[in-house]
Amino acid sequence: MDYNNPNFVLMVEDLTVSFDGFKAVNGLSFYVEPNECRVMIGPNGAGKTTVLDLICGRTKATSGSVSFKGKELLTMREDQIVLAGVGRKFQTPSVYEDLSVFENLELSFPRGHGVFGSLFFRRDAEVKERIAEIAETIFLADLLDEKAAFLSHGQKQWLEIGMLLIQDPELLMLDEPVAGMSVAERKKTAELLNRIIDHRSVIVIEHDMGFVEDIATRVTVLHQGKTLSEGSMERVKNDPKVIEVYLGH
Amino acid sequence: MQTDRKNRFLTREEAVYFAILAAVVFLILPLALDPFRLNLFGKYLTYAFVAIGLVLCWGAGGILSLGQGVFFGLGGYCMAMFLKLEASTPENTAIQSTPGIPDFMDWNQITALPWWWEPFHSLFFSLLAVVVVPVVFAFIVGVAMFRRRVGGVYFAIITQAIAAILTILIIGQQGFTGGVNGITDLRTLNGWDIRTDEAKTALYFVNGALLFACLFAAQYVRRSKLGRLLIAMRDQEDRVRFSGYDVASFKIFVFCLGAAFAGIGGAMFTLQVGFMSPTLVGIVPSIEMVIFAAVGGRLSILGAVYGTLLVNWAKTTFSESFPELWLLGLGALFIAVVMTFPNGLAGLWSEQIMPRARKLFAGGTARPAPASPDTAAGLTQPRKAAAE
Amino acid sequence: MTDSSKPTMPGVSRRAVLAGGAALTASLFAPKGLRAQDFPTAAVNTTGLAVTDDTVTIGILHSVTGTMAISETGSVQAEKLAIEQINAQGGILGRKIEYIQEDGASDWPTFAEKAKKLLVNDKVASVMGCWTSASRKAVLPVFEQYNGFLYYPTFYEGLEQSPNVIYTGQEATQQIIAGLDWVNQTKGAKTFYLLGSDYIWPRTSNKIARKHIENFMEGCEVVGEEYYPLGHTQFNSVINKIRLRKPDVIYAIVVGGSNVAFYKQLKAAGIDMTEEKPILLTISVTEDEIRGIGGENIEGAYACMKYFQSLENDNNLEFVKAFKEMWGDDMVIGDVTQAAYLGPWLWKAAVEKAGSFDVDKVREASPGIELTSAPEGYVKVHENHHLWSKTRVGRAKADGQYEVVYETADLVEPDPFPEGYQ
Amino acid sequence: MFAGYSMGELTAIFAMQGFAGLILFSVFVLMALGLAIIFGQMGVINMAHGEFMILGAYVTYLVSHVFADIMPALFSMYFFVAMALAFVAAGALGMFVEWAMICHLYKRPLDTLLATWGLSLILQQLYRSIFGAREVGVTIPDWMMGSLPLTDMIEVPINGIFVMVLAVGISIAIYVLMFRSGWGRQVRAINQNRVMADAVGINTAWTDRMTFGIGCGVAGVAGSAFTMIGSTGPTAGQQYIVDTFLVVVFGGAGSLLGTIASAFSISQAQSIMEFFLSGSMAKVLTLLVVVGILMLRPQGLFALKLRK
Repeated sequence: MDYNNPNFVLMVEDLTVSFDGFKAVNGLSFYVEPNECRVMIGPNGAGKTTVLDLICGRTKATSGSVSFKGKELLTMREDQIVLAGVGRKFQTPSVYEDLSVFENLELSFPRGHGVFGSLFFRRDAEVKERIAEIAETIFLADLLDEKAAFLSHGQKQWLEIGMLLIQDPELLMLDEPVAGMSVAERKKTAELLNRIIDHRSVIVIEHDMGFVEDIATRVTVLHQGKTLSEGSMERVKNDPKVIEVYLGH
Repeated sequence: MQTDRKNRFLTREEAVYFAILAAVVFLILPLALDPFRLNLFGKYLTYAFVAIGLVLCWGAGGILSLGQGVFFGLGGYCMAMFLKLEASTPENTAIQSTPGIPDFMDWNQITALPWWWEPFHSLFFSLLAVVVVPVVFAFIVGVAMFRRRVGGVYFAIITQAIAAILTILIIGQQGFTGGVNGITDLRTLNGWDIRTDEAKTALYFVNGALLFACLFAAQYVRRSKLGRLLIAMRDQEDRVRFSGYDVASFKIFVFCLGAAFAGIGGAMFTLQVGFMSPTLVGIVPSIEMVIFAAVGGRLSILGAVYGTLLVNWAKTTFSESFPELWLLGLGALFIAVVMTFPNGLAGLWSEQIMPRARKLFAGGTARPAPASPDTAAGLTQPRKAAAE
Repeated sequence: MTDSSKPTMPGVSRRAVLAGGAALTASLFAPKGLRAQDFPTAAVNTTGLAVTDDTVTIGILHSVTGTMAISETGSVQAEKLAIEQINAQGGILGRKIEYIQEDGASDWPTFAEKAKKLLVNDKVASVMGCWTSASRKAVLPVFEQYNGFLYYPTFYEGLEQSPNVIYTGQEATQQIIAGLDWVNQTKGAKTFYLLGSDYIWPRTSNKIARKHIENFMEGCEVVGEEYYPLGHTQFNSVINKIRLRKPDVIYAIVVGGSNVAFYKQLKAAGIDMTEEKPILLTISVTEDEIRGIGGENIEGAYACMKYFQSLENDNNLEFVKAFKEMWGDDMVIGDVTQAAYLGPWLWKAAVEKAGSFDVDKVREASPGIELTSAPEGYVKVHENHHLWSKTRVGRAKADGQYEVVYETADLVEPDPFPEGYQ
Repeated sequence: MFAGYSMGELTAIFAMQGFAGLILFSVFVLMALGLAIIFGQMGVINMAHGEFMILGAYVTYLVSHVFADIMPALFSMYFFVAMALAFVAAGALGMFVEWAMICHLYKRPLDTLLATWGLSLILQQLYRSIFGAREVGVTIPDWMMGSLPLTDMIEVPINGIFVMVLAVGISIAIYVLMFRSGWGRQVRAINQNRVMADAVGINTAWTDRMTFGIGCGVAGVAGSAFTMIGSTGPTAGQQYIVDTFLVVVFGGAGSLLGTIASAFSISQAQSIMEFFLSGSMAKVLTLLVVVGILMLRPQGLFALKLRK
């Protein structure tokens, strides 16, 4: 990898966070290129989710730097980070259960994000068309008026992915997108993810190795808050350090 | 597929409900009640302003403020200051050592009007202040709290403490505020005697009109994307944040809006009752106002109005007949509402009464109404059957 | 006119008749046996008040619930006693008094609301009511607007004189000046520490006290003045400040629950009031309050007011007996309770003098009304609607009663707008 | 302000003022401990906390009468019996309330606030109906009133010492109960993960009931002790609510140590300001500072930084 490449979408450097002395992420650095699909793997407690939390501002870093297209994210609020073009999907599906699928998508539509913008937001043709288009993509076109509370687990995951898509982020972060899905749903999701990771950079946390091999451009293995190994799937799989962590004890 | 997804200001059902309330406020009550009782209901309706604000903040936004009395009081005091200055002409106050200042200042050896009272000689300024002062105060509190992500229980307790602080302050600074007595003996508004029955009736209608203005404003907010965001925030605050919204600014907005409503209510209270006192600022009235909203239904703005009317009417009636039992009744009512009907009267209506009524009228063919917590004033859009 | 207008009182309990029989008989303008038919309703009631051929309705407006219920209960009891006694004697102008009681619920808007209800809906001929200044201020505009007539029982700060109110308690100067002079002259006290709950009555009273001490008492000075929020319960800091200043007199106007905390902590801090180092002089603790404080905690303190339950005159002995018969042996009677008791009697005297229930006529008749039968002794209504009354100093005993140690020689003139004290 | 006083006098005054601060601290600790257990460990906001305290005070009042009537010889010792009974009475009422009301509301913390407010209204009216609207005077045994002269000038109120000893004793008892007993482990386990605690066989319903009962019982003991320094009336409990909540929140919910530290800082601030300012202003300033700090540091003084 060319570390001097000025075109990195995301540059994470020396990122550290400590919870009462416990360093969940410890001096981590990695770089994401445009259109790259980066998969993070690692044993439980390796700090994978924490890394995503740090990037999107949910957890405040103790030190280090996260630069997205030249902007320092660590000093920005969550919503500013999102508006800058970073989308995040959580591990457990989080959609607005009291609202309909249509409204869920509408709230993510990238317009009228200020107080008065949303107060005077109009649901015009553009909005409706875009929502219809996304709904088609996420297999929910027929359920637009259904309350999100009535969706199945898999459908909620798709809805959340749809909410991300409508934002059209440049960097998409997905935390275990196929966890808890049935085999059929998993297949459909993989198909969906393959479609949406085109034309943008993606960071995925995933355990399902088959799935990882399918989508990953590059893999980062985290262990105890640090990078254990990084590179193509092939290389990582054969890295003795990785083998030791996963199998050695 | 194309369902009707119009985002109308009022659905047909809601329009009917608004019309019913309008009929109650503008026709039934004025025709059925003598001026004295009408004035009482006018007073109750001033609390409804606060209850509407609470529905927005608490029901929709999940922000429970136990200090709404502060804003009610600020609005009321702004109005009272104007009226007091008008009542304190040098002729009226000739027996004072310093004529021309409010009587309570004179009793406290204050010999000149404090500078911050001066602008309240102007009616325009005072009317502006009725809204602006509570809003500014709410803004400061809101920025301090919501930017720091203080929420839920903590917010409730801190607002309660603020109510306590303000009460002690008003009582302690009696030379400037009238102390525990409040600002009393208010007489005229720009020369118009507000104490006559005719004036009180007129004020009742003004009050009603303002209430509807606030109701419509609240309805607009709920219908807007901002309204849906509030619900979204109440349930999934983090998700909203990661959809690119600055959650704090929305909370601040709705808190300020609630404060503005409360301020208007307070000013109308002063006009209709003829005085303002710190007992309306403190913890107890603030919590009572939450009771009104809870009984009416914390999700329904119209329910809040009915709840306010009902609880106050019951309070007056009960305390006339069985003063000892009143507190027991109020306490029991409150527990019952929280335990069994968390959505209050409005919930009872839309969950219990309406579905049954529909069934009755439509025979067995009617589709059971969705268990939406509120159709009475549509927190969520009434769901249409999904096409196909 | 009907039979029931005769002075035999149907519906009055035996107890009440007994009480009435034992009660005061003589009021100058209350000859016995006035008969209703001598006073046709149309003549005695020209303004549409709630007066029938055999009844007249008045209002009682106090807090039965809320924080003030503690204080106002005694007033309600005294007023009901007076009403029963008057009825047992044949009522007013041959008419039995009926009352409508409303609860102000310790809430000033409620007071205003209920006052309006009593005047507008119930058309009561007069109202016995209110306790705190705030409640009186809240109802005052209502009484003035609808021309009602209020008998207000509490000692208060003065600075008020409404044509629609008779103040049966003392205004501040009556209560304060005599006591200060007494403690200065008989105890040689020179330095004073003023202390109060934070609201208008203690503040205004202390202001008058300070002016009197500084301007009218030679060589005397105020060494501290301090206010605590209503309901405050921690007084150790102020007790330390008092130790630091070493005043001759602690002048305390603490009210409500704070009272209890204040005296208990004072005693616990080793300030023994029986030793008079310093002297404690209060104008806010009646026998009622001592019940909450506990006599042993306030023993030795001096209170300055116009009435103590222990007054030994025939009027008072009868009054105390009747009160206990009606409300129970464990009742105590404080200054305000007695003042509340005067209300119905003063009104009766004024109505009978005027020969009418009309508020305007009663008002006109009121100044100059005398009661020789008052438990506190002789009182007289001043032009300014307050009462001429004697001021007394009592010393608290462990049993919760006061021992009267001083009494002004003459009636003290009420002066609600005192010159030189503003 | 201090001109004309000897060094000795000033020292004495400051010593006593320091002691006054400690008494206030103990009062705050007693008020807040029960609430800290209920709010901190269970997340329930008990607005009727003050009324539970007053229940303890009324129990003390009743016990004092029973002793005075039946066994006057033992009167000087009745206070200990009264405190024990106050604990039992308030605890039993607390458990009943938990069973009837609170346990249905665990998922709605703000609603417990509203429901317990309703409860407080009911309790106030019951007290008023049973004991009358007036304050009752609780006779305190003579040995507990009065003061202990330490030097010529320094006198220490005995009831203050009693309150301090009680505060320390109850704090230790609660510490042992919460952090050194199996039961305390269960309570903390439930606080951290209710579902999991249930799954590993902790009887969560019963533990909740006990926790609530103990919290209320401690409030009852506090109320009993406060008969020495405050008033006992139907509405006296309301005076305590704001202060109590602020102490607990300021300390950081869930942390007993935090509650104690916050009681200490608030009481010292208030007591020092009371000495130099008027009482009302001292109160306003203390509350303002506390609210201000809470706005800057909403999690309170002591709260764990957790990995979300």
